[in-house]
Amino acid sequence: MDTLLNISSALFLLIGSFLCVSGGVGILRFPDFYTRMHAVGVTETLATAMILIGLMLQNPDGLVVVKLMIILLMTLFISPTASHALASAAVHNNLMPELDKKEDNEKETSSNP
Amino acid sequence: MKDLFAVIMLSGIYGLLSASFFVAMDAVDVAFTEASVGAGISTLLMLVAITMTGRSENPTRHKPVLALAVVIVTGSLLIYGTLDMPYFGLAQDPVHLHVAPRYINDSMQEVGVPNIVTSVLASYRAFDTLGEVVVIFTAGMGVLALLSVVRRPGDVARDIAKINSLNKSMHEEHLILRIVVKILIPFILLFALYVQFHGDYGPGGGFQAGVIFAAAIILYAMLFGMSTARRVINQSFIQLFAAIGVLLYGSVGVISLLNGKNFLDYSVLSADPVAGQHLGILLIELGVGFTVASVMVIIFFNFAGRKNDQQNNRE
Amino acid sequence: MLAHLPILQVIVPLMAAPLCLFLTRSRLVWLFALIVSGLAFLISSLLLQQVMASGTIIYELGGWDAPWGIEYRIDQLNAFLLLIISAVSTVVLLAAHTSIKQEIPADRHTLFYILYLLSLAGMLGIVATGDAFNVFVFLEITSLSAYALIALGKDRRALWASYQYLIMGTIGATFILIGIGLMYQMTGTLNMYDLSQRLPEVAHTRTVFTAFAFVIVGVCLKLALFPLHLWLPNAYAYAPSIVTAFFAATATKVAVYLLIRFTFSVFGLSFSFTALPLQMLFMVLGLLGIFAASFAAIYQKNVKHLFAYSSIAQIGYMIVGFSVSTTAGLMATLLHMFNHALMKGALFLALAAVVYRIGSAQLSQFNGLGRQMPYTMAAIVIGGLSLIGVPLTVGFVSKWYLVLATIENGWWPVAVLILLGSLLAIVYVWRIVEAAYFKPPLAGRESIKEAPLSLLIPTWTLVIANIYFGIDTRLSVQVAQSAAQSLFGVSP
Amino acid sequence: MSISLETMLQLSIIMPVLAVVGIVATGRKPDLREGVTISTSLVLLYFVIQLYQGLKQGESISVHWWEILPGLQVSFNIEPLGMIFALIASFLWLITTIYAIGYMRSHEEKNQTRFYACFAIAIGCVMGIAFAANLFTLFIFYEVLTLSTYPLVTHAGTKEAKRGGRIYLGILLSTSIVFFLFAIVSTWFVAGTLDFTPGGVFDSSVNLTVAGAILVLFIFGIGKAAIMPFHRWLPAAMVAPTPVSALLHAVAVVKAGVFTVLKVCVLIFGVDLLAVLPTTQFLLYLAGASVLLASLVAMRQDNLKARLAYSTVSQLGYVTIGALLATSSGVIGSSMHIGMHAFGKITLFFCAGAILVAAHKSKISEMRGIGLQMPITMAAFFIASLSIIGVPPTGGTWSKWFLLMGSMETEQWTIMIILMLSSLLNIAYLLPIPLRAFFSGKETAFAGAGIKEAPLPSLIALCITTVGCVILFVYPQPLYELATAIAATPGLAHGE
Amino acid sequence: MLMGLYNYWIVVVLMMVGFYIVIAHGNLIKKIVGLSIFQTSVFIFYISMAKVDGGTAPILAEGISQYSNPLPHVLILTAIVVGIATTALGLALAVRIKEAYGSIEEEEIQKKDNLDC
Repeated sequence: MDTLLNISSALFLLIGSFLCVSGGVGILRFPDFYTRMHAVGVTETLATAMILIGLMLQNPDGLVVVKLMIILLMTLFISPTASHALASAAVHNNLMPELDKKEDNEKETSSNP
Repeated sequence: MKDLFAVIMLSGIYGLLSASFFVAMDAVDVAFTEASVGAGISTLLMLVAITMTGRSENPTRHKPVLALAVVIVTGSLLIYGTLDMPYFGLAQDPVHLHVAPRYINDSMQEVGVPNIVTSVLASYRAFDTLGEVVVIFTAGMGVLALLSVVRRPGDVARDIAKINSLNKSMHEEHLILRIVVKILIPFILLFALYVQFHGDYGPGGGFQAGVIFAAAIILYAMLFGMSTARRVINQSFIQLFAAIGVLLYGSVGVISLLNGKNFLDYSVLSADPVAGQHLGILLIELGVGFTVASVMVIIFFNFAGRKNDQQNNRE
Repeated sequence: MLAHLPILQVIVPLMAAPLCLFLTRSRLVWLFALIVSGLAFLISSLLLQQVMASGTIIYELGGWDAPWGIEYRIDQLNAFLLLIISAVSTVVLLAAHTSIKQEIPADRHTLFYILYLLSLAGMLGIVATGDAFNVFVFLEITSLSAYALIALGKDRRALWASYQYLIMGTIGATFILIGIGLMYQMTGTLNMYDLSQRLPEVAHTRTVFTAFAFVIVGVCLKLALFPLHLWLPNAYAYAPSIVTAFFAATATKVAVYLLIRFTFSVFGLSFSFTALPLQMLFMVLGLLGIFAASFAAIYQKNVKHLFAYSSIAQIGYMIVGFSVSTTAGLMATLLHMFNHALMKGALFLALAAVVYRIGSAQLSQFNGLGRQMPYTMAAIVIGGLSLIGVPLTVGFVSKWYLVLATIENGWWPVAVLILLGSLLAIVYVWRIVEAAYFKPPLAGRESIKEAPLSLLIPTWTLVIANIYFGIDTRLSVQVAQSAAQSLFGVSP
Repeated sequence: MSISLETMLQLSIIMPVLAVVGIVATGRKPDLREGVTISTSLVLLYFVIQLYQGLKQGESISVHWWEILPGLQVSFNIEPLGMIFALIASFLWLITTIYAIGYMRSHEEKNQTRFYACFAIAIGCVMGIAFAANLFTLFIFYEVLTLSTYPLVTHAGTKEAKRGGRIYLGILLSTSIVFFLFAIVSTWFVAGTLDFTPGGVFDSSVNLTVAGAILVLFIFGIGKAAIMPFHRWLPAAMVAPTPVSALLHAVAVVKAGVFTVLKVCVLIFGVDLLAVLPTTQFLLYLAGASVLLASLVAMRQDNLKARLAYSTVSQLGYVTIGALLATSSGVIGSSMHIGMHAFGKITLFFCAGAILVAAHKSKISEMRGIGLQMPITMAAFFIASLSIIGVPPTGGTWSKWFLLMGSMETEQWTIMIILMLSSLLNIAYLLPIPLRAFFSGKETAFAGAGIKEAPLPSLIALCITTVGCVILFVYPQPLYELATAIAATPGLAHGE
Repeated sequence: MLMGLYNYWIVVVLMMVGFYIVIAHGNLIKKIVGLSIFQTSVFIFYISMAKVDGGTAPILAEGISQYSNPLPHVLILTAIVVGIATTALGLALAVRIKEAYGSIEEEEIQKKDNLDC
């Protein structure tokens, strides 16, 4: 029984760490602010959830699991709000996302040849 | 790094990294405090400060060679000093042989608290912690002396007027944040109380609890505006609360003084000495929690209050 | 209660500070602070008697014995310092109420008294404690309250001076923290007495040498020894006069005490004077301090700057006395600490009276004050004379022992330099006297009348103390002698 | 009255200082204030004479006040040298007060209360110096004397007064702190005690170079003795009103300096050690040089008071030479010279003051033919200058006589020549003034119109001191006995 | 040899970085950041002193024999609080200086000061 638990927790931990790494790479590679924030969003929610579940499976009994559960609940609450706050602050400081600019200048070039 | 905002963010990350470093070095209590105080409050205060003092830093024209020289000299003296140091992590360093063994072996019998750091912090070297609480209290009073804005009688009225006008505009802008925060704050306060009373068994204690408690209030003040926060948390009461914390700590010592024992000797607090230690530690942790929470709140309210004052003067 | 005197000495002002918040009117807070300071003075005099009668008093805090818990170890040296600090603070507090009315906005008065009591408690804590880390904690309490107090000054430059003091002070305190850490690493204990037992075995290691260097540099920064004194003149000049009076008379003395405590009690005499060429280093720095600071004092336009620079010069005297490293030399330093506290206390309180009446301490404003404020100017003249070291004043006593110590040690050129140094004191004291007594009063200044009694009484108590202890030196000489001998391990 | 001599000794020091309280209290009413000063000086004189009688019967009177530093007490005792100085000072205090009343009233000087108060303090210090039993007490009163005379010197409060005061205090305080204090501390360190002991305090084993260095420090340290490099404060103090310069020159300050030099040489070093010290010769030549140079400078001074000041510098050189000759007759000569010079110089100053008050003239060139209008003053001036020069009918002869004897005994021919030469110079710069005043030609007749004699109290004081000069010649016994008593101390066994 | 003291050299490097920032940079806020780095590195020095190989956090639990040394942890708890107190006061001063002088650059403040006196 515990070998199954070990395998699954190892699996979860692996996935969680892979997501973290991809998030990190994402931050470096993505061009502008919003895409980077997306990468952070991924690690913030999914990766931590995976790691936490993996940890829970390590020793399923006892108080530790309850604590981890609360932590999981909290992160699920906090990280999306955090990224939302980040995005709204960016918009507030009128940092326009990269994407629109490309379409606009195509429109401009086409509208005034 | 010309942009101070980036500098402060990086210093916050540096604080968090050092907290994680402390965890790796088995210093869990310190990591907890470093994370909450070093990474949390100091970054917050710096951010509030730069909103008032400007974000950019004009470049330094001259290359400070003298400073470099002084730094290199001090550095080399330090490196010279490290050559004879006992190696890192060896069990028979003098540090672990002289005073520490008694704490590790006897603290369970003498103080009866599993978390040795709390037992040393609150009982063996309780006077240090008293000094520290007074340091925090001094910082609070210092910031009050520097930044406190004279509360003219008209302020309260102006606050109420502000709340109604501000509420509408703030509402749509921070809708999501306000809702989430409304849900979160009780949990944060609960967690603060948990940390406060859990100090004996795991990492935690008065400082961390106080900071978390203050963080909750600061979060509320940031999102619901200073005027509502000021009406919820009355300023002069908070100052008294800080004083009560220090006095609570001191009076625990004075009680043991009155009962004939030396200052801060808890064994006198109840019939059985170990139970006395428990009670004593609980009380002084509470005192510490009060003072730290109220001083952090005082500091933030004064910083933010100063910003409002500047805006009102500008209008 | 008598057994608990050492801890009461620190706890009374410490607990009184938060209590001030509960009192409303500033006059009530002032009275409360005055009573507390008076109580501290009473306790320190009782302590001194106890120590002189029964030798060192040891008081374990929390009931835990020495290296595990924190202990207070009061010997002649501590008791002497405690007496100086609490006496000066009581007298300065007497004058505080009227003086801060002019210089600090009304809503800050309660905060002023709280910070004042905290810095008093901090200083008493530093001097009384026998634990190295505890020194750092109380050092921080004093410094933090000092930064805030200095920043209360009216002039905007007080803020900048306080900021510089904060940066230099924190660097100094952190150096001391590094030093204590290194010492702890090599010996495993924080208690000073325990350190002095365990350091000799590891004394040859480079780490202990670095620890010694860092602690000395940290303390010298706090001491405002010559090269590291840049923060002192501005901090003392732009702070409120009462704050300057209090810190000029006590803060530097506490730092000198720390220097003596670390070199003699913790590192031990033999190590301190062989590891670093401390004797030569301090003698040169002391003399440089005397001459450079005195020259600077001569050319100052602001009288507070003038006396701040003269404080640096007087600290130079103490360090030269310290560098002689004989019982007589140390006794001269201890005596000069006591005497300098009286001198500077009197001078700066008199300045507070002048600032109360004129609003500024510029030398040009002093014209014709001799007739308009006779008592205040008389106090400044007597304080100046005792600064120079004229007989029947307290300055003469310390100058006598300083010269005697240097001659006994065979350093007669140093003795000559010390005496030349006090010549410079004549020049800058006489600039004030000539401005006050010979120049006619400025145009709009005819209506100045004498300072109020509440400022004059404290000033003149210190002036009379200046003269009294210049005549009846039994107390100061006896205590200084026994302290010096106990530090040198000579049975008194 | 049954007051024991000890209390009398203490009272003689405390009384002038108490008088200050009386003077300040009666500040408003000048007559009452002058009454207090005169009565105190009379009582003081009475005490000093009683003490003198006590000394003559050979009683040793000494008093200990309290111990300032362990091993250093403030204590007093009576010995012949101190007695001479005290006698002169107390007597002349009375005379100067009488003179000052006349001078101050007619010259309408402002804040006279401060003048009399500081004067009384100065006299108190002089008594303290005279009766000091050890160098430490002497140093205390020496410093207080400097400080109490500073307000007198800067009495006028004008710019020149400030500059004069600055030089006065600068030199006196700096020499006393740098040299004198250093010398005292080294004596205390080398000899172990500071008490004045006949025959010297240094035991025979002291190495000579150190003792010599200490001697040099002492001589330079005692700025009040106005030895050449440190004499500039004396002419600078001329800015003060005449009674003050009279006080400075004849009664207190200068006499204290010279008295200290003598006391140090006789009672700290002891005459036989002095003779053998390497630096004594050099100091002798220095004193000789200051005598000659000061007289030369005095000749060129047109302002009467400046001339008298430089003459004082040279006269003080005499006493220092006497002290350093290290023979009994040398010591006798110098101690007598203290008395003679006091009376002679004070009379000259009184005359200068009288001329200033009556004729408002201070330049010597303007004083031609003034003798016709002010016969008494100029006659007094003449007699006093005779005493300074050392011509028979006046007391000055005795001291010059013994000084010459002393220099001959020790075969100091150069010193003897210097003494003779300077007497000649004295004549050159002193006698022309009275002669020109009486026997000048006709062209000055109109200049003196409308000048009448000086005010009465000044005149009385003037005559008393002139008579004093003459008496000292006719009846020098008390002074001589005291002087020989000093010389008779064991140190001088080989003397006569 | 190298590995044994590696920790302390890192601490020294951090210390010197913080020290350099405090001395070299003119901006007041940057000085305070430098100060906090300087102090944090001292904390790391104390904690790395306390670590014992194979020891766990100083919380008594059955079955564990080797604990790290709790004393430096207590000291550092105090030092952190002292650090934050100094930072708070420094920032308050910086804000007041900005209000009074209008700038938080050392040169400008110095210039304005020289103008005044």
